[in-house]
Amino acid sequence: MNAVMGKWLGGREGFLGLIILAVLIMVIMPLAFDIFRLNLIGKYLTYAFVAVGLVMCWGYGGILSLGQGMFFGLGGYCMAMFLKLEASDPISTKIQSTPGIPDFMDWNQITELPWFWVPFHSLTLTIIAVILVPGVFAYIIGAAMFKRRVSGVYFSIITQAVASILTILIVGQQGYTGGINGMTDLRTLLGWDIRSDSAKYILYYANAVLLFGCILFARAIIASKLGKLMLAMRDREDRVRFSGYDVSSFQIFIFCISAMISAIGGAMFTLQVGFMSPSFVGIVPSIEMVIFAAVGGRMSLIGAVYGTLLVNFGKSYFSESFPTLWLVFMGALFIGVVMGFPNGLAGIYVSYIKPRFFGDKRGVPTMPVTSEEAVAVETKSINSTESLGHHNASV
Amino acid sequence: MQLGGESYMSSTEATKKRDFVLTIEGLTVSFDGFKAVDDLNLYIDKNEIRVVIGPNGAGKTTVLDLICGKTKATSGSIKFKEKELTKLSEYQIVREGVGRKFQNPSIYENLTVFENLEVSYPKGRSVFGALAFKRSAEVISRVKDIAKEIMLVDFLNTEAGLLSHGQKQWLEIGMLLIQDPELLMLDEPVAGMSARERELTGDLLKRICANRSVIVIEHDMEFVKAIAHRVTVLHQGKILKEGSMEAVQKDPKVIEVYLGH
Amino acid sequence: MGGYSASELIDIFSMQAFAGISLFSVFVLMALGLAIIFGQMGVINMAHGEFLTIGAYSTVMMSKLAEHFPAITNVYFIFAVIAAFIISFIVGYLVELIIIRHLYKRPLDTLLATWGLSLIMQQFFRSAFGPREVSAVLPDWLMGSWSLRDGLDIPINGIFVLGLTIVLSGLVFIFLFRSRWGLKVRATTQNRIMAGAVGIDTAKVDRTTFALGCGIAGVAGAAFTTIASTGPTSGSLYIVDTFLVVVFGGAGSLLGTFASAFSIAQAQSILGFFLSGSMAKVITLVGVVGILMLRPEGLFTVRVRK
Amino acid sequence: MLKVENLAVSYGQSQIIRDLSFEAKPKETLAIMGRNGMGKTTLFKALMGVLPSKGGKVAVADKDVSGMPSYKRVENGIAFVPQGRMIFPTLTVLENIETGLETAKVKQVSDDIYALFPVLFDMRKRKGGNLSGGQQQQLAIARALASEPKVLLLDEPTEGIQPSIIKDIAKALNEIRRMRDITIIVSEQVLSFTLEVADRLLVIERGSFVHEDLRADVDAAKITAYLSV
Repeated sequence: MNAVMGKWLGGREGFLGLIILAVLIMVIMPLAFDIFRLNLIGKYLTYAFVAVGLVMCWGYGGILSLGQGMFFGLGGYCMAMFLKLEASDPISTKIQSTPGIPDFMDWNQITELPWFWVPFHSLTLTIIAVILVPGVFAYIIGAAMFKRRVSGVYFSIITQAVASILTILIVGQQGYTGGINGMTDLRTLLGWDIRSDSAKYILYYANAVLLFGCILFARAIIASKLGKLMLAMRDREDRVRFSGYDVSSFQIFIFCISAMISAIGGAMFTLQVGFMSPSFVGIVPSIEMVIFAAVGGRMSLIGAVYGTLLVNFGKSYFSESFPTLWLVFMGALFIGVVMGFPNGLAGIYVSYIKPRFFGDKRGVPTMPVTSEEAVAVETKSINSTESLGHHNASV
Repeated sequence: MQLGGESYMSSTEATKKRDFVLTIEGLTVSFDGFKAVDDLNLYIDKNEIRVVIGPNGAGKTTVLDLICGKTKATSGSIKFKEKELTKLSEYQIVREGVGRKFQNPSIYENLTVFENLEVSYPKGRSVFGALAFKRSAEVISRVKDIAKEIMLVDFLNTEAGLLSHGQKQWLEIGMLLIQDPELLMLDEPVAGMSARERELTGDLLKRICANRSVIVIEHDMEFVKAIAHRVTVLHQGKILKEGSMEAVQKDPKVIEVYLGH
Repeated sequence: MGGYSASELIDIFSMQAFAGISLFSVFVLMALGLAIIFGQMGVINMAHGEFLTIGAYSTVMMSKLAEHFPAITNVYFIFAVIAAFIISFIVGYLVELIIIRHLYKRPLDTLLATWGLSLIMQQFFRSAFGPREVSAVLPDWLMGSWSLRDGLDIPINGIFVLGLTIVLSGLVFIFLFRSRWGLKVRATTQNRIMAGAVGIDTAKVDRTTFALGCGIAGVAGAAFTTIASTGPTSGSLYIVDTFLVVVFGGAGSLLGTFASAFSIAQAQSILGFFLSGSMAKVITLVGVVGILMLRPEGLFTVRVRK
Repeated sequence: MLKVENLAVSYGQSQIIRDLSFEAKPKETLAIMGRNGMGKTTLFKALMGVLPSKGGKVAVADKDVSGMPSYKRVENGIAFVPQGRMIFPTLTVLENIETGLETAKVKQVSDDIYALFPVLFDMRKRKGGNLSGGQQQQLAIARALASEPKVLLLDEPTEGIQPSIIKDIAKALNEIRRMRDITIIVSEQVLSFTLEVADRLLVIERGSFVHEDLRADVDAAKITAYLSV
């Protein structure tokens, strides 16, 4: 393995991890499950895109966005608009008062296709929009927030508010968005029936390949100087700033990347599940996706995929067998992971499994919660009325 | 002007003629009405090592914060070679050639010594520049040179968090050196160091101060004597005295501030 | 706004303003607790809405109880408010003890953990009280409205809730600024370590403060029953708005909390008459987020040096 | 009254206080002298329980307080006037003093505090943050005295304060000794001030004591050398 490859794949260990995950997703799961279940797993894997994005911006960037559902949804809606237009050709919709526009527009007395729908006649433009619309949206939010050094919980709360605004807007503007039901009845992609079993298999594999593509892309970023800068910023934002870097531009970048990765997941969701609705956009799904990343380990890209699968298997198991316990299980998972295993599955692997089998402790970077840090924090606060940043920890 | 009796400049005209690296005039910053720095004038020559001393709370660290943009001035001007720094943001000031070492070693504990230095290498500072940045032979040799300079060449692959306190201070100095700043500001570089480490740091500073201007805040007077060209004594946000080490030590006002006689 | 005469517009504004006052009251009571907790400990309590729900269900329970004792039907509501406070206070106290105190200094993690807590609490409500919404039977004196003149009716429950809010805010003010306990709370907020070093048990102060904030949310729940029916997720519907109220007002500023609760509630209510409810909300929220981008420190916070 | 045995304090890997032992007798005023960065503040913070110590024992009136949180130590009779005063800026002067009453038996500010610092009585309704440096220092001492301590720790009480007020503070400290049975430990860099208040001087250098003098036979030249510019 040459140096560049090694970097992208995350060294021997990262390469092994990828291979194991690939075998699991590409070989074992398709063999073990029927197409109905596999389609379900494919749906879960679309959430894994969001979790991977969160590892980038939350784990590495220290930016906890509670509105990633927005980007998942925007990607999904862009794809759904294309499929919806294809499903609404004048012949299939000839019973409508205005044939050739989506059914929900007709029900809402809209007689002409709105201007922002027009580009979605083209698949090329749609694919560009899937990436670009959420990317630009993330850029606007990020630029407005990070340039003014809004971070931490304030950023989280504001992303949450924006997600809730977007949901209300989608639900409220039925005529343009399909409202609360979303865009349903999506059937074909350029004439190809996406509901057939063979299409489901193909989409499942396409989804898996894209997911691995995103993981490799994310790894390339993490392995680059930019990745090291992200870690450095999380440790010592000021030092990075005083080394001549414009910290906000890096935060904006990583936030946009995570938004675009999430959007790809959303588009693949629409293709595999055949609809898109506001229930994937708002605060609740956004926070659920954070728990996927937290369970997997907020610093581990592969962990994010395992975390997503595990939580969703748990969800479907619990909601089938003990429907009333599902929320309790989910809630307990939040509390337990945060309090007991802040580094998630990856943390468990690094501290328990790996030393036993490989006798090696270095690997996945973890979140620093050291006592030393706590001391530093305390010293800072007792000196907080002293002159700026002037404290005595270095006596 | 508050340059003290023995100042080598006595009029504004004289100061304007000289070619200073850093010209601070009328600098004031107040927090909730309290003036931490009060109408300060300070001039730093090319290749000068200036040590700033003064009791705690005199405003020394705040002055450095103001120069490097961490704190915004209430009024006054800071000129670095004709460029007004008060209007620039932190990273722009750094790119102009001003480096700042913090009081506590401010390094990236999770990265190795090599990575710490590499991340500070002044190439690839934009987002896409950082993405495209390659660990070229030039980078490697520069990192190694700096590591040699700061006595950490044997620790290149050590995680920085595992270094001793003194080594961390050196590493941070190295992270500045790799950017080759024209003005270097060091806030208590020998605090918390052993006697041996102090000695080595003194030699290090003498080496690295060649061809650049340096402002050092320090309490260790032996150390100050060893390195200072000129000394500025700050007290309650103002300059109490400025001049050579001997002159400062003999000054009755300085003695009063320090010893209370 | 064409099509309305000037006097009609005045009436519409007045009525919508009074309708907005109920929302304002719920916002203030919710935000008061949240602001104290956030300002005091930097804890983001995502389960704060569930404490409102606790208060609301306790009020409904009290109302059911009162049905069996016709003699107290007219006054039970007062007791319901007190019960709502006490029950929420106790639950809050336990939550601090079991979860929150382990997570100080990790604000993003308190956010996630309390979100988990809110899910558990919602499920508990669903199991205990059923998924359907229930209402308290309000005493007669709370019903009806007060007709100022033709075309301008002021609902009495709105006035009552406003009165309750004013009284409670007054009590909170006295507690914080006139009592020894409040002194400890303020000292701890300003400098936790120094507060410990003058002899204040800051852990105990934190616990009580957290519980107090939850108790006030409980009272918000009691007030809530006068304007809407209660379901397992009633409280969670308000949590994001309340956070915006707190952040918009400037964390730690009670005056700011009032001003921002008032402006957000009134904007929503008055816009709601001319636009659809959802568009009113969108415009209000966009306005708030927009202003926050310009003034991230909120409306009323004094600039603190970093 | 205060007994410290083998105290050790570290920040991360760097040890700031090494194996430090000393004892302050009842009613004694002890000065700990040293330049900035020699460990004075760290020592006081460790005594107060604000910083965790890595080892050693601290006892007040024979009661072991090591491992206790700060507020328990206050209950057991230590009070602290920190470097930089650390008064609560938005609390009034009266409220600032009252925060110290938490562990006191009488929940009223005692008259001798106002007798000591009349200016605080005059300004009791003003916000602490609006006081001058010297007044804040008096306030911080008053706040510490309110808890009726057996041992009073003062960390650089003269730092950043005008010489005229320094004289007042020295007078106040001597007055406090006269009024109350109290052990005072003060850290200082100003020798003249120390000589006005302290019975005994210890010099700290890099976390250990290197020199000790009784006031009667202080070797001023030597101590000045330790402190000197």
